[in-house]
Amino acid sequence: MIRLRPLFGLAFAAILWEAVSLAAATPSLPGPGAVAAAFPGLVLGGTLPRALWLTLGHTALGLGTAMALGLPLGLLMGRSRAARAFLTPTMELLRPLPPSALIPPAMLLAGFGPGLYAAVVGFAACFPLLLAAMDAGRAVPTPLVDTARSLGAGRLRTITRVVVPACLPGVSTGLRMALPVALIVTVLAEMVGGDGAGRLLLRLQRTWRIPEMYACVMGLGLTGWALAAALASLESRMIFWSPTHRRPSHHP
Amino acid sequence: TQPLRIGYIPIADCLQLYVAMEQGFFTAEGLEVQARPMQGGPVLSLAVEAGELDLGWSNMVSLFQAHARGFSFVLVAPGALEDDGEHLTHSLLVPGGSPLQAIGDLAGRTVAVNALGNVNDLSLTVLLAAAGQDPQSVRMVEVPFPDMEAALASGSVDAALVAEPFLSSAVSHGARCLVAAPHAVFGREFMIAGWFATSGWTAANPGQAAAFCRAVDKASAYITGHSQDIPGVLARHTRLTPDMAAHIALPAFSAGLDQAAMQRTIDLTATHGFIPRAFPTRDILAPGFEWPQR
Amino acid sequence: MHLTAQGIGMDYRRTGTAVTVLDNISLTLANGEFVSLLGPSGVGKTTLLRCLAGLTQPTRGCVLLGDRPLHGPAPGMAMVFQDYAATLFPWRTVLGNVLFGLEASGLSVSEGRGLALAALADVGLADVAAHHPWELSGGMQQRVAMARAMASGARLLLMDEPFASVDALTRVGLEDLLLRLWRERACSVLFVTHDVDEAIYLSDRVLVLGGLPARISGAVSVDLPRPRKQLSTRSDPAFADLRGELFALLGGEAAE
Amino acid sequence: MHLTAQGIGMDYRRTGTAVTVLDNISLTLANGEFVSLLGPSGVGKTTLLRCLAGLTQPTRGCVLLGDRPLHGPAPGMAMVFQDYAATLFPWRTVLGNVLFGLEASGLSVSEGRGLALAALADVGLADVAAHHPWELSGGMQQRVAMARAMASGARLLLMDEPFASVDALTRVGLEDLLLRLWRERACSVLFVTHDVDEAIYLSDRVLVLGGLPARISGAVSVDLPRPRKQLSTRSDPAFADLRGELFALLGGEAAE
Amino acid sequence: MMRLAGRLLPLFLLAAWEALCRTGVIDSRFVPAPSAILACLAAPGTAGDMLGQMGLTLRRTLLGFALGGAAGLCLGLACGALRRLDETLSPLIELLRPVPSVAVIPVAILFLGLGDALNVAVTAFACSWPVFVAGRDAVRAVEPLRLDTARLCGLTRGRRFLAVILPASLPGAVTGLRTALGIAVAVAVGSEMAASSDGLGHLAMAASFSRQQALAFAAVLAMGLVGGACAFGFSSLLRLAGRFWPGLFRVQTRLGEKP
Ligand SMILES: Nc1ncnc2c1ncn2[C@@H]1O[C@H](COP(=O)(O)OP(=O)(O)OP(=O)(O)O)[C@@H](O)[C@H]1O
Ligand SMILES: Nc1ncnc2c1ncn2[C@@H]1O[C@H](COP(=O)(O)OP(=O)(O)OP(=O)(O)O)[C@@H](O)[C@H]1O
Ligand SMILES: [Mg+2]
Ligand SMILES: [Mg+2]
Repeated sequence: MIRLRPLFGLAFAAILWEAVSLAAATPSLPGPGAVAAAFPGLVLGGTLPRALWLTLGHTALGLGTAMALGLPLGLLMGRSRAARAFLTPTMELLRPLPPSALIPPAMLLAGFGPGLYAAVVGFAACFPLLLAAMDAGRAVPTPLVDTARSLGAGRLRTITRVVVPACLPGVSTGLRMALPVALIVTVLAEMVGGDGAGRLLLRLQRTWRIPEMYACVMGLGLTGWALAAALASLESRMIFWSPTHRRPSHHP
Repeated sequence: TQPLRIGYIPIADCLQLYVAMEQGFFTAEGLEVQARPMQGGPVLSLAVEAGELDLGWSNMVSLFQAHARGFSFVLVAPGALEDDGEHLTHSLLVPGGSPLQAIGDLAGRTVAVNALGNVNDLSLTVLLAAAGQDPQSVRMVEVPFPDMEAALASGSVDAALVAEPFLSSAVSHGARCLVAAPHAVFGREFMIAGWFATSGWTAANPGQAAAFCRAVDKASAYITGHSQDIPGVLARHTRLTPDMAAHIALPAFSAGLDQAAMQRTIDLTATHGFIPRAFPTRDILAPGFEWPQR
Repeated sequence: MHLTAQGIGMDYRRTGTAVTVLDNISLTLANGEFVSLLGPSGVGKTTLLRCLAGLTQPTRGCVLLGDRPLHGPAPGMAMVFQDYAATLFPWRTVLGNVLFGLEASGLSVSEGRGLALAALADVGLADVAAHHPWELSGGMQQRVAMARAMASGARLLLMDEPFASVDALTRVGLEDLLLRLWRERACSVLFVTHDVDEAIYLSDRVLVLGGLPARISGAVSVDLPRPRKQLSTRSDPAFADLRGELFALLGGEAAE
Repeated sequence: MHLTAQGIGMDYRRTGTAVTVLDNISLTLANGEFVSLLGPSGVGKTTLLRCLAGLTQPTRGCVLLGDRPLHGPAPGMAMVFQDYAATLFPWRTVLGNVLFGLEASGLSVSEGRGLALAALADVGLADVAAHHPWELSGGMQQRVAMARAMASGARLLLMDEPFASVDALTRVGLEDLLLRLWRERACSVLFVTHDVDEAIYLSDRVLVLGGLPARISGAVSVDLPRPRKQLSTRSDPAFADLRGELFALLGGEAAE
Repeated sequence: MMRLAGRLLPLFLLAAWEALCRTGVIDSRFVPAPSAILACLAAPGTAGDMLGQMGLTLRRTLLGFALGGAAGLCLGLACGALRRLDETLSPLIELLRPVPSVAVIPVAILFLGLGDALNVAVTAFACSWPVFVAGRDAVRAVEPLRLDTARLCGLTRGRRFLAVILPASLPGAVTGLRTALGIAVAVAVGSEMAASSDGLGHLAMAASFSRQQALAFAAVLAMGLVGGACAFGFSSLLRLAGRFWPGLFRVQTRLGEKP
């Protein structure tokens, strides 16, 4: 009964879409039927799966770069007032730069290889992660750090054994925000980089294969959904202990 | 009455429009014109399809593809012509020190074109096939014309199909022509682009369509006769500086249409899988038009 | 090992100007003694305890552990905080939490486990060693914190309102547990609380902190017999007298 | 207006199976009476109180307010929770919070303000009416919550461990404040607590809740004279006897 | 001390960029030096033109943000408050969320034409999602005791929504709006690059097509300025609102939580 309701929503949207496309009567807005019919051609030949696979790789690369850069920096800024004061102005100046404007210089400096994705996606996804890590770093409960210190833990131990795990929930929130950003910017970069779903999307649009283009868009939507779900499951495994993930207690 | 809304891309290839406006050829035909600069072909074509624009400018291969995919676009007036002589505006370049010597060496390399699936993409595909290479073995990436020289210089791409005005600049900075006239695969003289509308619009406005065509033809004739005025026109309508405008190579413009050459291009488009199957040239010409043979 | 504070003073910088929170506080915690520190909220009890634990450097004066001045947390001392939920590491099991205090000490893994399990057994939590702290009730969590402090081999326990957040019935049990551990392990305890009854019930001596900046405004010796019993000790007339005396020292506003 | 519970039972669904938390509980709160409900953590005190307040519908049995069965929160009843921080609205001033209880009553604005200010004056907070709750200490916040309950004209106050989270010294003051308000306004109070001493000090009658599912396992009348005084009442020998009796009823584990 | 150093860091980075260009490590034909960018702005009329384009982009950004933010917020609050609506819509929304805005442009052209409406709609589409999610989660996280309190005070369902849920979810919604504002600038510029005849996005494209790299970079910097101005304006507005209604953006707390 409850399971039916989501389907109901999707069905309603599909009917609305079909009605609008019938009313518009133009090849530039195919209905859901035409788009669904375009799916097998894209999927069976392996075109769409291959493109999405590449896109996944690029997203992972960009997200990895963003994490490698943003998390330590964010943690540092969260834990050290001096680092925060030092780096905040530069960060605030860089943050509003639109990632798409970064593509041409990145293309020049990094070429069309993985470097392009690392640079552009990494830049775009870096800020949500950095900010989340910074907030998480600032919010590490003082008693936790004090306890570690009073139990004889040195600086390094306190950071690796206490601060880092305590930041994980906040960081994972940041990761959840960064994921759709990374995916969208990856697609943008792929339109230039000539790989993956971005290029497929562009090519389909350029060659006027509009139903296939929308099928590709829907494939991207499904990918984003699957990624979010995968992240959620990973999260519930990694930070099972955070208040939002705790299983009901087995003890009084 | 509403003015005629014409979409164009502010580059040298749309020269006919600038001249026709400046010389009053549209007014003389009783047309009131509202020209709208657009960023790129796809958006322009979508706007024509949506009825936002009455007429638009497009490269021919894209037009063929749109037609083949169910868009009812028809050609209303001829546009820029390229030949491998004086009016050579596109070349395939490699960096000065590149080891590449012939088109066949491109297998496995990265090549920049300005847009996927358009006339430049097709010409490279045809060239590669002719050289016995699988076109799929070359990685075509979409790089805007202005960034191509930098992409070549930085080694981001191994070759680039560059157009004017960037062509002259790149060559003067040391780039070398791998294929001087890639468009020659379509014939010695080749119509790169043209002016189009939806068949619905031409059927409803046959008089305006014909008048537009006449004005464009007059402009073509004017361009051929007044080459000294052209740099000034370009500087006023594009973002080219007068100096640059004076030095670039320009395509040719003329009235009429070589229907046999166009059919050959359509067939090539189909042969290389850019459209599912070929169609007769007549299908893409606005009905009721007398197209003089070139 | 006795702990001595000599003329401790502490200033905090608040919106630019320095506020003196503690002024010239001297106290001694003798070996095996149980001393309570009583004072209203915000008077500076936590600040003082943090200075004594070496977590904060006092602005003036010094803290001696034995004869050595204290700079930073020292082995042999452990602190238990009020906010037990915030001091247990939620990503570690109960055993892992207790082991944390031993990991820095360079013991072998099996030795460490042995000590930790013994400490857990001492507080009656041997069978939840594999659980996570948040699966336990508040009272059990506070017992984990106590076991951790004990397992680290501390001879000197600083406790900052450890039982303020557990319910009154559980608190009764924890108080008795603490007294038992203190007796068995022969350690010294400095116990911060708001609760007059609790301070009397537990301590050998109650110090009252008051004023701004805070000073030690009174000290009361508790001569009630040990071992103490919840019902009989609290209904001892001497208990009522001590309660009256401490209420008066606290300013009397709450008293009659 | 008296409140009656008749054979209340409550089941919670936990991982599929129903767990009976309350079973066949009957009680009456007479007009003007002060009754405490004492029980260990997790026994079901909050559940019972929510049923009595009309916030939760019991699975079995019924609640009567006067002679009418209760379906949903009723005017004339108010509830005060332990977690004062979560029940005050941080975006409203103290006055706005107190006015919140009057919003549904259809009073004019000036009448409402008058009532609210009177209630605030009653709890001694007239001069922080324009502040925000988060600018106040915990004890003051709980007093705001009490003023809100009082201002709404409630004749029947349900309080769920209202003083468990304030420090012990503040609690003493709040207890006396509550007794004063109760006497002046002649309302009835049902007071949930863990604290045996607090229950005795405040109440006319103490009900003990125990077992799983919870039932009323005992009721003790408190015949200590009123008005009560913190020091003298608590050192009354009758107080110690009551304490012993209640500890025994609670299961004795905590007692000697 | 660090604060000052922090303010100087961007200048230092600019100087490094300039030096790299001067020494030829970076080919200044493709990536112009900061000084060249400044010089290009100093050309007569350019700075004024740039300001005009910034204004256009800013207007589209703000309009798109306002529309998308309002739509996302309403839908998010509704989905947070009404479980059934949420269950009905959530799969659809999860599918739409990762759709890149380039895929929206064709549909937008079809229904909205080529005017500002196109840029505004694409911007609104992209920035409605973070607000939606933040609004929905904020409503879900409203402290149940607060709702109980309102019920005890006799408030009806509708009044509870207005008097408790709405203000309580404000801080969460504001966080979503802040994220959306950043996205709005990027998407507005992107849509101008694809389909517009003015604005900073168009300027950047047009400038690079006419081989005016310095102007193109100046346009990109102007985008950064517009984004920074938006973020700054938003924070100032919040601060101002916070001064008029202290506690409005106070994150709700439970006992023992630090605000
Ligand atoms: N880091 C700090 N910076 C500035 N002022 C502080 C700081 N820590 C504490 N204070 C101030 O010092 C005073 C004493 O604080 P402290 O926490 O020691 O009191 P306390 O007696 O432990 O109170 P409580 O019983 O509520 O725990 C308070 O007025 C507090 O506001
Ligand atoms: N919504 C619920 N769903 C399932 N079980 C619940 C729910 N609320 C309470 N319980 C369970 O019902 C029992 C009684 O809970 P309740 O909160 O009434 O106890 P309590 O006596 O108020 O405890 P405390 O003194 O800790 O406040 C507990 O075992 C609790 O786990
Ligand atoms: Mg303290
Ligand atoms: Mg309860």
